[in-house]
Amino acid sequence: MKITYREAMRAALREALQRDERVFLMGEDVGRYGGCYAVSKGLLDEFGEERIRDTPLSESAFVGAGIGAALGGMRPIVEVMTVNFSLLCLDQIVNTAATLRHMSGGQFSVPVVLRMTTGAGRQLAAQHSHSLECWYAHVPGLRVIAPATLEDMRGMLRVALDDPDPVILFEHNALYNREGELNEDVTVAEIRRAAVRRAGSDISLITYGGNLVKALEAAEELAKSGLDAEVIDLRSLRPLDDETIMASVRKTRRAVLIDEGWNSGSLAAEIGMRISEQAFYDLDAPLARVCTAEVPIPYPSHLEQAALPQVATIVAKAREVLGKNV
Amino acid sequence: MKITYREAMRAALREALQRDERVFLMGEDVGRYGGCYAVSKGLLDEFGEERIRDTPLSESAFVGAGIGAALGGMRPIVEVMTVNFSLLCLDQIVNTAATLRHMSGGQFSVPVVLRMTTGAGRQLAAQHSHSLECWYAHVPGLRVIAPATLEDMRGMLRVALDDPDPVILFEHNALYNREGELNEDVTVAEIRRAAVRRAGSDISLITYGGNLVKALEAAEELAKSGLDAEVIDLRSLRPLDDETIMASVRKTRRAVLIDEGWNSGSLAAEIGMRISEQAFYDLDAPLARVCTAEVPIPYPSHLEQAALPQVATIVAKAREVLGKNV
Amino acid sequence: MNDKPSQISREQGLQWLQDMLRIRRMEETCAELYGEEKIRGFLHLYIGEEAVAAGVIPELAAEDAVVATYREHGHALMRGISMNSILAEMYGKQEGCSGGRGGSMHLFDATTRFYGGNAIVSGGLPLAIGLALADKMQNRQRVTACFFGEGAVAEGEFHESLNLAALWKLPVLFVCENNLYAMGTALARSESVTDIHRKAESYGIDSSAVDGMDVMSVNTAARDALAKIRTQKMPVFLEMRTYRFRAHSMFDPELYREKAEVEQWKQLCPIATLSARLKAQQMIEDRDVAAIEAATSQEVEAAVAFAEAGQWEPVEDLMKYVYTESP
Amino acid sequence: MNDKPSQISREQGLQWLQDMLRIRRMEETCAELYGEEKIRGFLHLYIGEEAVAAGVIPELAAEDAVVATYREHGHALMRGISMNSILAEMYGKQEGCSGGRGGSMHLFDATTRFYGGNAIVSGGLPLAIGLALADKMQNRQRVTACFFGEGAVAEGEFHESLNLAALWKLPVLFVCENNLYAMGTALARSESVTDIHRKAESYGIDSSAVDGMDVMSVNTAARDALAKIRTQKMPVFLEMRTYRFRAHSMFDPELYREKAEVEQWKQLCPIATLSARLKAQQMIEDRDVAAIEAATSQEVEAAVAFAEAGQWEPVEDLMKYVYTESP
Ligand SMILES: Cc1ncc(C[n+]2csc(CCOP(=O)(O)OP(=O)(O)O)c2C)c(N)n1
Ligand SMILES: Cc1ncc(C[n+]2csc(CCOP(=O)(O)OP(=O)(O)O)c2C)c(N)n1
Ligand SMILES: [Mg+2]
Ligand SMILES: [Mg+2]
Repeated sequence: MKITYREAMRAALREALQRDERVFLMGEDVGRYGGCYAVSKGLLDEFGEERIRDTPLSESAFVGAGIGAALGGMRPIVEVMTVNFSLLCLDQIVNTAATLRHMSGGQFSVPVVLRMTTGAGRQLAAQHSHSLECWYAHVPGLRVIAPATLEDMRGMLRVALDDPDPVILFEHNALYNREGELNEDVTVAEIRRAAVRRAGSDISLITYGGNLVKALEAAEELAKSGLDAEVIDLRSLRPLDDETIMASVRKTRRAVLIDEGWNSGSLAAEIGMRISEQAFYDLDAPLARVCTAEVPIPYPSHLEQAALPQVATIVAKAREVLGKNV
Repeated sequence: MKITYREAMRAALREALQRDERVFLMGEDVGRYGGCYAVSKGLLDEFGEERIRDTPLSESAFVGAGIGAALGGMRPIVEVMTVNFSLLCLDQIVNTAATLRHMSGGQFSVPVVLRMTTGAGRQLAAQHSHSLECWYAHVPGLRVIAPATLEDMRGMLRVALDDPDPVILFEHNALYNREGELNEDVTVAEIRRAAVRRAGSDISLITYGGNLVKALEAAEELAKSGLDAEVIDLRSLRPLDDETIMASVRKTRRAVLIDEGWNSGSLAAEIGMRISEQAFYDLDAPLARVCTAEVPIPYPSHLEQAALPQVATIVAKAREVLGKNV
Repeated sequence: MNDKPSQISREQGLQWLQDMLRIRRMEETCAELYGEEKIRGFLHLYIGEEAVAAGVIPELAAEDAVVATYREHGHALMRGISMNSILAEMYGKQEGCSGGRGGSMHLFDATTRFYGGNAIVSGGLPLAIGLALADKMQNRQRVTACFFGEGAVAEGEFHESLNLAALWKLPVLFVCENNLYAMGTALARSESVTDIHRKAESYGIDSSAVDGMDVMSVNTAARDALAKIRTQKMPVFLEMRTYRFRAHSMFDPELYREKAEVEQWKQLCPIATLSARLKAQQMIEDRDVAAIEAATSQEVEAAVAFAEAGQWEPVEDLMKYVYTESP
Repeated sequence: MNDKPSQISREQGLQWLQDMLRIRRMEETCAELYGEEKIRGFLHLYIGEEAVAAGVIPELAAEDAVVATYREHGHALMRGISMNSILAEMYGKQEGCSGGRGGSMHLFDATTRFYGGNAIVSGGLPLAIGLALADKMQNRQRVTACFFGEGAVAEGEFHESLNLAALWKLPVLFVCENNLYAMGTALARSESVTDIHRKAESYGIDSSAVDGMDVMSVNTAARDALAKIRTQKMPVFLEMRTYRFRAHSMFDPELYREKAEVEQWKQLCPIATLSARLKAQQMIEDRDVAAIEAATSQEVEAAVAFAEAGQWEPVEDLMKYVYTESP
């Protein structure tokens, strides 16, 4: 069946609301407006105001309320419209959701799911184009996942809701309009393992979320010149699946890490450090990364695109690492 | 002259307030209380309420007010009592302070200095023991510095105030009570270069702030078994001084990165990635890091200390990297 | 709400008509340009709310400051930023008032002290507090006017900022543009007490509600407020009751409000009502309006031409404007 | 402030005396133990404010919930958490109510629905909103009592949370412990309007100020408030006017207030005034108080012994309690 990523997430939300009365969706404009990205469109009519709950612009309070509701026996899905606005509720996420279980000596778990769109590329300029997954992936007590395929967009939410701890689900805004064949046979059973999206022997391209598409295109591009790239989709950003990453690098002996975060302190850096720690002797060449230039995202398309990871830059980096520079 | 780090920072604040009328200190309890860590004690009597400005518990508003006051021609020093509470004002720092110059096409600079204490070790438990320097070091538009020596604690503030852009100054809470000889001859002329605090030839121990002390002790420890460690104090966390880092690693061919942040996504990871990118062929052994265990900081001392970087763990890691395991 | 002022001069009347029409026509053209993909990203139109910016901003002195939101085209124009540089900015051209880096949501101008252009709801309020604090500490008589929507009232920063302004007696003019909706969320669904100016009173701030569809009422309220701020050295809060005729942004299907409600409010169009009143009072004639329309469409055309002719910043300059001195 | 209630029974009087004395004596011992470095980190004493916890918490039903701050020893004790496990927690021992992981600022207890123990000022309010929301959505009749200091009123989260509670009609009892200082910052230096319960009214929340030094007034106000919440399905806000006799924490040199002011307030000691009143009314005699003191000091001694005898969690368990299932 051909559907968009938006429809896949909507179907996941509908299923979650149908199968468990404790589940509800809360956030800015998720109801009457239909969701800032139209993801929850139609759900209000189907499930009503209580379970499709529009909130005031009070990120800290409604995210904290989601945490409290989870403690109170509900299974809240809290939508923080975009990761950009999550800067207003980080205290609740880091100091309450992530710490409560530990501070209470294991007495309280916080089964809340926080959904946020992330990423740039739509000319929304400096305040609306952040990719801060790496920040969240730094915090013990949180799980962080990012769907990159239609099947994960459809299936990850359910597994996240079954998780007894707080889960942050990052949806790249560039994915929603993409359409594809949903493979009904694929059921997402777990969210902690990375996936090999393209097997290859010459170099590992490691990425996640909205940039998987670019990595796969880059791999095809490289194939034209006989370079066989393996593409890894991390899926889980915390915890990271070292096993799958190292297995790939041990095979290809080379890696390029792709991540839409700013270069310094990017998630790519963490992947690279882990490879240096765990697979150093298997490497035949320096590690390389393709991240976002260290500039607040500019509005004009030509500058924004110049700042972001591109298929061409991934290909060039891969060729460089492979010593295949023209 | 023997003074404490606390006195060094107080002297720096006093000097700044004396030499420039536009400078003022603003934050929670900086005035009547004398500062949460007694750093600003006495300044209220000397400079008055207007310039030693106690604020309500409104982190977002008074940090934003500092940014606005900087735009208005002042040179505000805003004290966010601890980095833990900065989670409540990240939006102002990331979406306004760091972006304003860029969004305005270079029309407005934001010469604000934000001081925050950071770090664990005082049994303050999970919500009061964060080290989030790596988060700030990720953001273009910000400068991030961390004094580790008495001279830097005394001298960095002035250079930060002369900087036309926002500067985040991280003070590790474990330093305040330390006493030492202030070398009056050392004048801090710039804040962007790392410093070699101990020259050595066998391995580079790279750290900053509160953990420099531990790294230096570890170096002495290693010296006892004839291992000659070089100790690098980053000083500036953004931008990072690649030149000094690479020069050291090219010489020693081995490195251990020490950082009080949680292991995953730590600043240590960024340093490691840069070394893998820029000095891969100079390395004789895998990189290693000593960071904080991935757990919210527990209250009991034995567990807290077990979670934090220690001299013994640095020594062990260094020996491991040097292939000197007993 | 304070009662309507009685009389104005023909000059004043024509000025307001012209101001509001310039905003209206400029934005109507922006909507078209968005359709042609000349303007990208988010575009938030002020159409229907022109009386607020036109009634308040001309009352500010040159040395005063303005802080606004992503819905700030009208404010920028009223503050004296040229239509040319505003349109060029929306195109993302170098000649734009933010050098093209900001776009529609981030109009800035140092010469008129226009501090943006903030796309974080309520994000501008603390900035206004700081600008006013700097003026107070430097004993300058300047005022900072801070515009924001009623949706911002739910944010913690609104609360923190109002308290600081009142506590520190800062010269801030808070202008809440209450257009009844925050994206698709009606005021009654976001505030337990919808009478917004009452909230300002709970901080001890002089506050009132104003008919934001009537430029004369807006202007009178603004003038009184500014006088109070300058003399009493205290902030003042004005709740402007207005309405957005267009969608929240160009992506908005407007599922959340009735067409009828929109039509009703359109009857209160600030431009139509003012020109009708001026005509009824025999102050102006059709040809006066026609003259303004003509001049305005010329200005808009010229601005579009200017933006079209503008240059793209060279991609080599990508890393500019991050730091004042390169690191 | 609502007027003092007239009569109470001897049993009730003795109960309150005992409750407040248990808090007082336990914390006096905590202060000593801090001096001996048995208790580490931050320690915030409730001494002087006992009437609030003692007057409010016993009125809660077993299924209700409590959210408190880092100054929560008294609340935990009143909620029924054993003095043994509270002291063990302050020692950081496994037998503590949070398994030793939290310490003084993070007392938790699932069985009595005591949700901490939050060291972020105002951080507990959104949590209380969520707990109450869960009850409302599941049609449970439970109430969530949320305690916080007057310093939290300046935080944006206070504003956001009160609005949500009123907007969504949630069963929350907000108890603001106004002890006039936030660390060293006097209320008048942090709020433009110091009459805190008025702020709650600006959200349409039923609100009143109570003499927080008088357990009978506190108790009456709490009982009325809880009845309103349960019947009218609306939040209620109580501003308890009280005072902290000790320093903010053990690090505080108290430069910001006059000794005389502290002494004045000590005259209003909730324990002394209650026992005096009960004696004046011939309800109790010295030996009743003596009996309570004796029992209390026994309980405290036993608790210290329990904490001393407690075990340190093995360091191998460091990574426990981060995730419900290990990642
Ligand atoms: C902190 C934050 N949350 C959410 C958004 C998304 N958003 C953009 S505009 C808007 C509505 C704001 O409404 P209002 O303040 O009334 O201003 P209006 O658009 O009506 O002029 C929202 C929710 C944002 N930009 N910032
Ligand atoms: C968000 C935040 N900012 C600052 C602090 C530091 N701090 C701890 S307690 C306190 C004072 C709080 O006063 P109040 O709310 O009145 O409670 P009280 O201590 O008087 O009971 C401050 C500033 C903190 N813990 N959290
Ligand atoms: Mg609005
Ligand atoms: Mg207090």
